[in-house]
Amino acid sequence: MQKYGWGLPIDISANGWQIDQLIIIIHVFMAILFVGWFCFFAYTLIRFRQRSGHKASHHVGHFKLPAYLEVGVALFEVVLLLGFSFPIWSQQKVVKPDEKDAVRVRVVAQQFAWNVHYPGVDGKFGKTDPALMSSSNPLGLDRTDPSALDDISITNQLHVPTGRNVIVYLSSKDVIHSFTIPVMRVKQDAIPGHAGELWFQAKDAGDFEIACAQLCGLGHYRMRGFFISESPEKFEAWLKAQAPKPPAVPKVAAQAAPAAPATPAPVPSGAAHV
Amino acid sequence: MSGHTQEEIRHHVSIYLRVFGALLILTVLTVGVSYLHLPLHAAIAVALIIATVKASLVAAFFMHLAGEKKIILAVLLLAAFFFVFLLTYPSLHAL
Amino acid sequence: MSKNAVNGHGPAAAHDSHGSHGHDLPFWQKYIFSQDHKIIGMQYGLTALLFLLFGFGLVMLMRWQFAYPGQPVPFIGGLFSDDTMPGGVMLPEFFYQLGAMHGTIMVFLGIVPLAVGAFGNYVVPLQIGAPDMAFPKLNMMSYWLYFIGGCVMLASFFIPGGTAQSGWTSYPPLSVIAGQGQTFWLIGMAFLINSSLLGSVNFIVTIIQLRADGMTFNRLPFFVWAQFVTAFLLLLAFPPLMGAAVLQLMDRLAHTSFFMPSGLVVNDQVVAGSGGGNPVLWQHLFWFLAHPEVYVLILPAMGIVGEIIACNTRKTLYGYKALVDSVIFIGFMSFIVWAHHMFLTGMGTKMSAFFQVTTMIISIPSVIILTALVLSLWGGSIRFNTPMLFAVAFLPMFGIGGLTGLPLGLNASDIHLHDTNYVIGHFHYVVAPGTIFALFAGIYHWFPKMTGRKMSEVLGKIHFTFSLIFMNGVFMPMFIQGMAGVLRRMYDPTQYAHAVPTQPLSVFSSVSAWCLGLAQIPFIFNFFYSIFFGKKVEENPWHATTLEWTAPTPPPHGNFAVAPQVYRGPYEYSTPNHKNDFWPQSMRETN
Amino acid sequence: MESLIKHISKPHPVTGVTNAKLGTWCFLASEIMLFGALFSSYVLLRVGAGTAWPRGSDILNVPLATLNTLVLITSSVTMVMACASLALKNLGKYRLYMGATILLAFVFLVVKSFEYGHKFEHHHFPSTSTFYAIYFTLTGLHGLHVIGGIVVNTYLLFPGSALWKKDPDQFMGRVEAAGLYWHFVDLVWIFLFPVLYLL
Ligand code: HEA
Ligand code: HEA
Ligand code: CUA
Ligand SMILES: [Cu+2]
Repeated sequence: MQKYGWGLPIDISANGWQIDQLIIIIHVFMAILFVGWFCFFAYTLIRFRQRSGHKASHHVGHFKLPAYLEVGVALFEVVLLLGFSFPIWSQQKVVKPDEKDAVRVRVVAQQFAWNVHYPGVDGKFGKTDPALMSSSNPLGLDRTDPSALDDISITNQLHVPTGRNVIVYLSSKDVIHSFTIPVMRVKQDAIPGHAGELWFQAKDAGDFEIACAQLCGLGHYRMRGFFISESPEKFEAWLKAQAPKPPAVPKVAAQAAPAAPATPAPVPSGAAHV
Repeated sequence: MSGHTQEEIRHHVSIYLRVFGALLILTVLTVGVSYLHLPLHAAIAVALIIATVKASLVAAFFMHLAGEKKIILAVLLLAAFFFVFLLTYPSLHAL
Repeated sequence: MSKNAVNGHGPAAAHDSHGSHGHDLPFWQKYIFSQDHKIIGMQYGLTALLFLLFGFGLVMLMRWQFAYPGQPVPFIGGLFSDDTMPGGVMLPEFFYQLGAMHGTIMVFLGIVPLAVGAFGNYVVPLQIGAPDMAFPKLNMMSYWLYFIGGCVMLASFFIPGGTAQSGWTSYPPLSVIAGQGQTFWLIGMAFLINSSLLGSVNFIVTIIQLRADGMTFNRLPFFVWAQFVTAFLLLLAFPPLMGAAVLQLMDRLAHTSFFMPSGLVVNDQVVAGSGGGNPVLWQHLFWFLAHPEVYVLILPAMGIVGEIIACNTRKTLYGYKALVDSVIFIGFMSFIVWAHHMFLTGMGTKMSAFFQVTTMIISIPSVIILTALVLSLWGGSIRFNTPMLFAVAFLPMFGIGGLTGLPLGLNASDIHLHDTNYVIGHFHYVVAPGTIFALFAGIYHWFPKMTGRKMSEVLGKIHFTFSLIFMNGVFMPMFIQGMAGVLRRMYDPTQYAHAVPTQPLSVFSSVSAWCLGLAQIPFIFNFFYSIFFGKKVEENPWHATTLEWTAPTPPPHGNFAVAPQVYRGPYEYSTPNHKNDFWPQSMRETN
Repeated sequence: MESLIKHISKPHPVTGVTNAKLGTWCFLASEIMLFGALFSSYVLLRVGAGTAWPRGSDILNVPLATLNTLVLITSSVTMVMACASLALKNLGKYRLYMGATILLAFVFLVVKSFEYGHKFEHHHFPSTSTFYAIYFTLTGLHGLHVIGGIVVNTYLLFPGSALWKKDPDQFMGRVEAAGLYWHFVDLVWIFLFPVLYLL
C-alpha cells in the first residue's frame, strides 16, 4: 500500500471519496476550459501575427460563443455548488453522527503538540482546568472529579477503530492550530475559545499522520501527531492497556508508556500521560 | 453654501437653530430613557432609534446631505452597503 | 463645454504658468518633495521595484530551506548573524520572519505601490488629459507615508528578535504573544494604510473631476477604469484593517484582550489579562481588507494588459463595455467574499454557503474579462514586442491562477486544499506571472514616455523568455505538492511522511526560483542602461491613441502644452479610411 | 502651478462639487468603514460575552458624558454658523464662531480627561475587561479625531484665513470641508454615547 505520492494521499476514510470526486471533477472541468481556451489563444496569436500584407480589421463581429461559454461556466458552477459542495459540506461538517455509537475524543492543541483525551469506560470526559495544566498534565485534568478517574490522556497519538464514527472535539490552549489528517480528508482549525468539532470514519487500518495546518509558532512545522487506525479489537485492547489503574492515587502518573507505533522517524516527541 | 443669497442663508441659520433644539431635546430624551431601566432589548432599540434620528439630523442639515449632489450620495451609499456587511457578518460567524 | 473650464484655465494660462515657474524649482522640491504626479510616480516606481527585489531576495533565501532543510546556506550563509543563521543554517525564527516579510513586502510595499502608486500616478492624469492629480500635496504625503511605512518595516529586521513572524496574515493570539517585530509591523501597516487612503481619495477625485473636455466615462481608457475601481477598493477596504491594527496594538501594548479569549495557557503559564476576546474577529477584519486587496493587485494589471493589447494588435478592445462592467462588478463583489479564507474556522453553514456562492459569482466577471481580452487578439495584427509578450503571457498565467481559485472557493474541496501549497500556487500564479508580468509589460511600454528612450528589445525578450519558463518552474510544482497535502509555511516539510515523496519538486521549485532571479539581471541592466543610453524615440513610438502619447516626452510640469480636447473613444486603431492605423483621442480632424 | 488644476474653488459643471468637497466625502466614507470595523468588534465582543457584559450606565459617568454630548453638539452648531458667516461675507463673525468651536472641542477633551483620570484612579484600565478595552479604544480614537479637528480648525482660524482675501470661494470650500469632518466627529459621538454609556 503506497500511502503518499504525487497525487492525492491515499484515502482510507468512509466519506473522503466525495471530496476526491469533487476535486477530480473540478480539475477536469478546469483542464477542459483551460486547454480549449489555450488552443484558441495560441491559434489566434499565430494567425493574427503581424506580417506584410496582413492588416488588423477595425470591425470585428460580435461573437456569440463566448456568451454561451460564460453561461455554461456559470451553470457548471451552480452544479458544483448544489450537487457537490453543499451536500459534502453538510456530510462533513453539519450532520453529526450519533454521539452514542461513536468513539468520542477530545483533542486539545498546544504549541506544539496534540493532547488527546479519551473519556474512558464511563464515557464521560472529566473536568479540566487551565490552572492544572502542566507538562505532566497537559490537559489540566482534574483527577478529583470522579468522571476523570478513568480518563486517558495521551500526547500526539490518536487511536481509532475502523468502521466506527469518530467524533473529535477540538480546542486549543494557546494559539490557533489546524487539525488535519490528510488520509481522512478532514481539516479543522483549533481556535482558543472556540469549540470545534469534526468527525470521520476510517475504513482501513494503518499508521498515518496528523498535521498542523495553521502557522502556530516556530515549531509549527514539527507539530506532527500519529494517527493509528486499527481493528476494533485491537483498539479496545489498546484502550484497556491505557486505562489508569482504578485505585491509583490521583496525580501520580502511571509510567506505562505505550509501545511506540511503527511509524517513520522521528519518534513521537511526547510520551503518554496517564 | 456658496452661491446662496443672503436671504437663503438667513433661512439656513434658522433651520440650524431648530435642529440644534431638536438635538438637545433628543439627547435629554435618550438619557432620560436610560434611567427607566428598560429591558435590554427595548433599551437598545430606543437608544439606537434616537441616535439614528440625531445622526440623520446632523447629516441632513449640518452636513447638507439632504439634496446633496448625486455623486456624493453614490459614494456614501456604497460605503453604507459595505458597512452593513462589515457590521453584521463577523457576529454572525457561527450562523 | 463650460464657462468655468475656460475662465482663467484656458490653454494660454496653462502655458504661461508652466513657463513661468515650472523649471526653476530647487532640486529638493523638484525631485525629492515633489508635487508633480510624474515625479511622485517615478519615486513610487523606483522604491517599489527595490522592495520587490528585496522581497524576492527574502524568498530566494527561504527556498534554500525548502529544498535542503537544515543544511547550511552556501556562499552567503556565513554573512548572517548568529541569531538568524548560525553556521549558515537557517533558524526557524528567521525562516518565519522571511515568510511574513516576503508576503507583507510583496503585497503592501511592492506590487500595490508599483501598480497604483507608480503606474496610476504617472499614467492616469496623462490619460485623462489632466495637468496633475487633484491634490498634489496629498500625493506627495502619500508617497512619504509609504516611504516611512517601508522604513519601519525594514527597521524591524535590525531589532532584537527580528521582524514580525506570524505570517502576513498576523493571526492572533500568535501575533499578540510574538516579539517586538509585530509592533513594528502594525505601526508600519498604519503608515501604509494612511498612505493608500490619501492616494485613493486623490485618484477618485482626479478621475471624476479632472477629465479633459470630451473625455466622457465611456471614452476612458480601460486602464483608468481599472484604477478607478481599485481606488474605491483601497478607500473602503483598508480602514477596517486600520481598526484591526489599532485593536491588535492595544492587545500588545495596553494588554487588552480583543483577540485573546479567556483561559489561554501558553507554555503551561496561564496568560494574564482579562480574556473575553475572540481571535476570529481579527480574521474577519483582516480578510475584509485582504480579499479586496488581492483584487487591488490584479485590476491595475488587467488595465495595463488591456492598454498594451489594444495598442499592439492595432485594433480596439473587444467588448469594452463588458470589460468595464466586469471590472466594476468584481470591485463590488470583492467586498463580500472575504470569509472564503475562513471556511475551516468553524463558520456556520449559512455563512459558509453565502461566501462560497459569492466566490463562485465573482469568478464569472473574471472569465468575461479573460474572454474579452483574448478575443481582442482576434482579427488584429499582433506586434510581438517585449511589452506585448509580457501582456499576452499574462492571460494564460492569470487563467491558471484564477481557475485554481475555484477548488479553493468550494468549501468541500477547500477542506483538503486549505493551507497547502496549492493555495500558494494559486495566488502566486495570479500575482507573480500574472501581475508581475503585467507590471513588466507596463514598464517596457511606458518607459519611452517617462525617459524618452526605449528599452532594449533583445534584452527584453531574453528577460521575457526566461522569466516565463522559471515562473512556471517555481509555481507549477506547488499544485502537485498541494494535492499531496503538503502544507504551507513549513520550515522543514520533510518532517511529514506525506511530504517526502514530493520533496524533489521543492528542489525543482527552488532551483527555478534562483534561475528566475538570474533572469532578472538582463532586466535590471536594461532598465538602468536604457535610461541613459537607450534608443531615443519620439513622442509616440508605439503609435498609440491614448492621450499620454500626445503629451511631450517626457511630459513637462503641467503635462500638456494645450489642454487636450477629446473627440473619440480610446482605441481607434485601423479605422477604415483614416490615413494612419491609429487615431489619437484628441486629434481634431473629422475623418 | 496649482491654478492649472480645475475645480478647486468652483464646482465641476457636471458633478456640481469641488475637488475638496468630493475628496472630503470620500475620506468620510473611509472613516465610516473605520468606525464600522470598531463598532463591529463591539457587537461581536458583546454578543460573545452575553450577560457578562456590564451596562455602561452602571459603571461609567453618564452625567459627564451627557455634558460632553451637549458640548459637541453645540460645537457642531457653532461650526455651521462659522460657515454661514463666511457665506454672509462676515469674517469677524466667522472668527468668533470658529473660535467657539475650538474652545468647545477643548472643553470636550478636558471633560474626557477627567473621565479617564477618574477611571485610572479606580484602577480601571483598558486591560481590566473587554468592556473597558473597547470603551477606551473607541473613545480614545474618537478623541484623536477631536484633536485632529482642533488642529485643522485652528489652522483655518489663524494662518489659513489669509486665503479669504485671495480666493474666498476656495477658503469657504476649506472651511466647509473642515465642517463636514467636524460634524462627522460629532456624528460618531452621537452613536458612541448611547452604545457605551447607556446600554
Ligand atoms: C491577485 C490576487 C488574487 C486573485 C485575482 C484571486 C482570485 C481568486 N481567488 Fe484567491 N487568493 C489570493 C489572491 C488572489 N486570488 C491570495 C493572496 C490568497 C491567499 C492568502 C493567504 O492565505 O495567504 C488567495 C486565497 C484564496 C482562497 C482561500 C484558500 C485557502 O486558504 O484555503 C480562495 C477560496 O475561495 C480563493 C479563491 C479565489 C477565486 C475563486 C478567485 C477568482 O476571482 C478567480 C477567477 C478567475 C477565473 C475563474 C479564471 C478565468 C478563466 C479562464 C481561464 C477562461 C476560461 C475560458 C473560457 C470561459 C472560455 N483564493
Ligand atoms: C504580490 C504578492 C507576491 C508576489 C509578487 C510574490 C512573488 C514570489 N513569491 Fe510569494 N508570497 C506572497 C506574496 C507574493 N509573492 C504571500 C502573501 C505569501 C504568503 C506569506 C505567508 O505565508 O504569510 C507568499 C509566500 C511565498 C512562498 C511560500 C512560503 C511558505 O510556504 O511559507 C513562496 C515559496 O516559494 C513564495 C515564493 C515567491 C516567488 C519565488 C516569487 C517570485 O515570483 C518573485 C518574482 C520577483 C521578481 C521577478 C522581482 C522583480 C523585480 C525586479 C527585477 C526589480 C528590478 C529593480 C529595479 C529595476 C530597480 N512566496
Ligand atoms: Cu500548530 Cu501549526
Ligand atoms: Cu480571497
